[in-house]
Amino acid sequence: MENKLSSLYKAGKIVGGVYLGRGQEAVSAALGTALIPGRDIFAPLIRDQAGRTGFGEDLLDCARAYLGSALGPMRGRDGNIHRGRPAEGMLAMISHLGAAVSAVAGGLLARRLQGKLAGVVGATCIGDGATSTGAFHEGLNAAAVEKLPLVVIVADNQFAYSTPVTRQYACADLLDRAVGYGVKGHAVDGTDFLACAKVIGDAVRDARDGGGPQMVVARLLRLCGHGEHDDAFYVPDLVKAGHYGRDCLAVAEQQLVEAGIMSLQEIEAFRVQAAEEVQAAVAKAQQEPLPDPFQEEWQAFATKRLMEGAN
Amino acid sequence: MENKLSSLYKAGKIVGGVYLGRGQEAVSAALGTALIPGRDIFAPLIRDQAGRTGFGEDLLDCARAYLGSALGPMRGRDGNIHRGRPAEGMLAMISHLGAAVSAVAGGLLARRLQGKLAGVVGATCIGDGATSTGAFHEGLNAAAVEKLPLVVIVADNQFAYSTPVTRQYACADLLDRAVGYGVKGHAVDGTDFLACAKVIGDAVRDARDGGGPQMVVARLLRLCGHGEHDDAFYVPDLVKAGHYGRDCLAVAEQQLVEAGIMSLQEIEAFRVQAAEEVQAAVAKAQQEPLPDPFQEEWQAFATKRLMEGAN
Amino acid sequence: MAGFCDETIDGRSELNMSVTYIDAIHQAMEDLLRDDPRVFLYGQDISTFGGAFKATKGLSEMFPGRVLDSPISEDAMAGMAVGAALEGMRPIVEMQFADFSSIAFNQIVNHAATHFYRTGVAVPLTMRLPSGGTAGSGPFHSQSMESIYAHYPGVVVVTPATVADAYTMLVEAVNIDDPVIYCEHKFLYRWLKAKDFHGDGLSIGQARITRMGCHATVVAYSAMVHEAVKAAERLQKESGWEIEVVDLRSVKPLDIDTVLASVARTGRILAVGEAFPWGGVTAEVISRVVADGFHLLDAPPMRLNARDTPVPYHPRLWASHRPTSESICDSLKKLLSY
Amino acid sequence: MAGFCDETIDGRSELNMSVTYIDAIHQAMEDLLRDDPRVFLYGQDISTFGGAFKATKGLSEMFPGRVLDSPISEDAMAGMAVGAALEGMRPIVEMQFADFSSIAFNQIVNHAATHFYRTGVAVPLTMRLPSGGTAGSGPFHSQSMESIYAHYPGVVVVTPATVADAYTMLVEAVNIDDPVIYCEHKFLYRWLKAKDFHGDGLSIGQARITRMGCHATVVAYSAMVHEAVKAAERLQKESGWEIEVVDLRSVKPLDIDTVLASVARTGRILAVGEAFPWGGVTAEVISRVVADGFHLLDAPPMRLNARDTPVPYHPRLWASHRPTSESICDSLKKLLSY
Ligand SMILES: Cc1ncc(C[n+]2csc(CCOP(=O)(O)OP(=O)(O)O)c2C)c(N)n1
Ligand SMILES: Cc1ncc(C[n+]2csc(CCOP(=O)(O)OP(=O)(O)O)c2C)c(N)n1
Ligand SMILES: [Mg+2]
Ligand SMILES: [Mg+2]
Repeated sequence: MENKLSSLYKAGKIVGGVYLGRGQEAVSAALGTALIPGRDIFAPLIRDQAGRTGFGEDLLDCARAYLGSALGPMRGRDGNIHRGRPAEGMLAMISHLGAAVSAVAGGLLARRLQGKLAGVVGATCIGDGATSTGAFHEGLNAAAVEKLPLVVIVADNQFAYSTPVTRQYACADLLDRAVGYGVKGHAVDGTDFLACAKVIGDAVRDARDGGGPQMVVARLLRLCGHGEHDDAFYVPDLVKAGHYGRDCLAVAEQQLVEAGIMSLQEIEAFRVQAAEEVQAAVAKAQQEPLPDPFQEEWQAFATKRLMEGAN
Repeated sequence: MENKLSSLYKAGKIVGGVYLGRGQEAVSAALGTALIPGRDIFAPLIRDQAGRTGFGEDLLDCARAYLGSALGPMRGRDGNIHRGRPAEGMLAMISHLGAAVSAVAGGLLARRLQGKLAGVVGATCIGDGATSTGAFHEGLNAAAVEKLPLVVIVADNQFAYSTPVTRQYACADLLDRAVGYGVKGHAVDGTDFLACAKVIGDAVRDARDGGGPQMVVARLLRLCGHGEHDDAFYVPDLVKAGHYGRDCLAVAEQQLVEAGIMSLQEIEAFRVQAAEEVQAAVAKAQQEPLPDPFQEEWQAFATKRLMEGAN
Repeated sequence: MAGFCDETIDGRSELNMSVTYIDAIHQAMEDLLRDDPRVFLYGQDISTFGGAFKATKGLSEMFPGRVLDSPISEDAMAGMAVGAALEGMRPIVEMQFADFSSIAFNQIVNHAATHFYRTGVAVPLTMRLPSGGTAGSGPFHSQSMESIYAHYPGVVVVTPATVADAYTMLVEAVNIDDPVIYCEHKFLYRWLKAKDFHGDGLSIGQARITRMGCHATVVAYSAMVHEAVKAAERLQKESGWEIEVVDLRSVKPLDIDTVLASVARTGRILAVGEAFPWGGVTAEVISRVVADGFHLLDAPPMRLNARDTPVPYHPRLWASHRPTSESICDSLKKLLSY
Repeated sequence: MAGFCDETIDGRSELNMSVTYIDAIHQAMEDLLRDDPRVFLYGQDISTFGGAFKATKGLSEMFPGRVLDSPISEDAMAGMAVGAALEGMRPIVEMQFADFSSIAFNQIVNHAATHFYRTGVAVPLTMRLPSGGTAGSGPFHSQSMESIYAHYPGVVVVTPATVADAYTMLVEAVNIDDPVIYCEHKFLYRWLKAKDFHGDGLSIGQARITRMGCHATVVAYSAMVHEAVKAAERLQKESGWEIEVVDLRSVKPLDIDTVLASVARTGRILAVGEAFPWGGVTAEVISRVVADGFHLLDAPPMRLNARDTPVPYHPRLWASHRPTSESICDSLKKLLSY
């Protein structure tokens, strides 16, 4: 639980993001902390800073990716939200939405073939918009056929970039899709931190226990633009003022205090600690060398002897 | 109704097919005859000889395509089941399954933009296997968002080539997908001709009356191999002996006689007539010239001035 | 075809250079929508939001019901366009980035591109692909896919390099009966400026001599035309070399005649492209030139492409990944010294 | 690299020519499954049915649970392979036809191909693409997509032309850490026969001199190697010309050194490919040859590709669409008479 909080707060404080997870921290943190680093597979999406931290990502990875450090896993070759440590179970997303669903499923299939699937979960997050991709459909369906322990968290934040859900899907609720894939569906209010922890925790446990793929639909609102360049003028004031317009971080704070899990002082201490850790990571990354085109290998093959001119 | 019968029987008698519609004639004929040639848009699939005929396709088109005549719409450039007359509302399928769904939707969108959508329906058929394609998902979803009068007939014939539905989808019934797209679902026993005529007729009428996309799932069994090269050894005898193993043509015959719609003599007369028409088409196509590479234009652009060297 | 390059990039803009490359794209769509009831726009976030690059800004208000936001479904977007084109419309589809057209690949190359040959019925659709690299865009928002589409029979692939071409070629694309892949370069969107949209009357399939010269020919297209011109100017200033720059304008069809005529004058050719180095436009240009103009050459023909890795994210890497005026200069010096 | 072509096509088969090209593919998978627990197969209809071309026949019984039927979901098939490869497996994906890999295009070129460069973590998957034309297969069951994939950084693209290569290159492909597109030619499946699977020790990235000669070089790959050899034999018989035939074996990486060495001997080059004519392997070969071996050439280099239309369905049209030994002969005569 402290883990959850910590990731939650760190997420709220992270700097420099181009694509922010504002409004989605509760969902993301709940997922990240329900997963087991070193065992599970996790493919975060653009708004999953909280989940990354919860899954144990070093803040330095984030700072390095955003600041373009030559160190760190991406070495300036790919940036920010695309970062990952695939060898350690955290996939490095490509931009093409939906592509991660089958990749996580494939990772789980591998575990099954290796006889190492017991107690393992693979998870990925996806937006309302990305449910319209063929990749999402093919990936989830294939995972369902294989009955793999895949958890797909659909963050239905009412918009895909500027496109409202009325232009994205025609079903009453994305949860209605679960039955069509033969996967278990879970609904949750994405602004309610404790509910997220419970529902997503349940879904992850169901998958871990052999219940096959799980689909969680979290209802919420993106509390920022699509990217930092976007002022989200297209989000109606009425929507912002509605239930899902509330800040899940504030909700979480209140919930934790009311439940007696943490005091306001403890929360503030966490916040300060998280801010310091972020500062430290940023400061370190800032002093690191930038990528140097003359040092760069410019080599897309892992197999050295295949480099042109190598034979 | 006579129209329906005629197409049904012609379909049962067509020669030379590589991909046959055996077991699916009732579904296909019911659709083809529920559509209005010259007004509706129809994208038949590989097992839709009956539907094509019902939609008014000249048997000569079929004979020419199969026999490779240089005349006819495809001129030897593309063959058999890929034939079509897109300018007249019958699309010419590409092999890539699912691709027709969005194309039909696009045709309907065009009609809407032209103010000519009233009373129009677009229909396509798809197999259980092809529901696993991203193209199916994206196309149906986009059509649902636009509330287009699209009718998708899913012929769930229990196999995709050799792959049983247990390896194709994990939902209890493909009909469960309808709700996830926000489209109306209809179930029908695909071996029951009168039921097909009614249910598919209803779906087409619903779409025509502004009810938005419709999805009909017809349960049946492919009564032949995937193609003529395939003896379908993988279909268990028990399945063949089951309810869906019955021949929908025989069922239809019995239904028509019992209902007093046609007598056995009338049916036999139809059969003979259909066989004669098929014979005539085949005979004509056989005497026609084959495509000649030296006469061939070898030109993929419709715009003549873009031909290389033309400027 | 006289010299034609009274446009300018960033920093060198003059007062009367008031319209940009993206203005031209916007204006072309506005004019098309106004003049031709068959035209409509389909793409992600293109209505109220005006598109990721604001190319369609305001058009949904001006033409209600004809600028439609699509779901995130590139395959369906292209498929819908195929179906609409068959029913008499002239759809313009905006891909949010060229890179995402990989999802529409099948519909483009197998459905749209084959249709006329197979059936005799044309598929007049236009796909707008915001293409090419900009600093910090990384591997999935920087791609140049013209070579992929041009490989397939039945698609026209255009790569406007000037404000006027951005305008005229989009209008022309929509009026052509074939599917057109319109590769618009994101780097040029706001940096390339001109006085107006007036072109020089060339049509798709005709290359342009952007800059005349006699010592070597650079064949380029899209943003690389400007890098080539810069390189040519520098070489002229520095060492008096006169470099001719040919702007292909469309890479399919490819106007090899204009290229050959230029090589006949200069005897030397460098083909420059921003795409990946294996295959593609530069290979096609060079292999056609040597097939038909071998005797014209005084030196081995050269190519300059991006490097054979994904487009890197960091601006410092990116700047060394694609050809620039500097690397074009270097290549030209080698070519001239042969 | 000595001459190596003791294989034969249809009609000319001898008694001891008992293994076919598809047998080699089958045997390679059997051996891989037996020897390497990381290997598994995923594809449509590949288990009980044994695959559309029976390449995997019997393997699901021999290796229970390791030969899996997939849904009709090429994007997911490739994506699953990416994920499985990242978790230490060596997946072999069978596309039912190369043409359907267009659906997996994004996963291949943007996910698998970029992964090592972006993250430093390799994606060792193999995609089997039943490629190329056969009579009556038409526009969607005949395509040669090697040029499309080779354009992208990070994928290896191999195009075996012999029974032994079909075997050894598949084994090698699976053992390479990079994603490999294995283009197997459907025309060769049952018509190409050999005594056994034994190769000559070449590895991926090395071309082969299939037939030695001194008057001209034909560079080919896959089925076209056999058309080239036939053409060479005919020219030798008819007019005494000695044609050297180079089999590229892999089109990426491309062994341009072997090609250049051949051109150094012959002074003339014809590049032959079955794919569409714009861009592609032949363009890449020619433009590299002229860049590095311009001075070696006694005649303009030539290319011969399929025609610039979709692959036609009717056998009579198809036979004129792709290069054949006859059209290669014609081209060679032109090349030799320069
Ligand atoms: C296949 C594909 N098409 C288009 C895009 C461009 N794009 C990036 S994010 C985005 C909106 C995503 O919306 P949603 O899935 O709802 O996630 P959210 O941003 O709301 O979290 C779009 C269209 C993309 N990344 N991939
Ligand atoms: C995208 C794609 N992948 C693979 C194929 C090859 N293929 C042709 S028909 C078929 C089986 C189709 O099964 P289903 O959709 O159930 O239709 P049915 O044949 O049973 O009528 C397959 C795999 C294809 N045509 N398109
Ligand atoms: Mg969203
Ligand atoms: Mg089926």
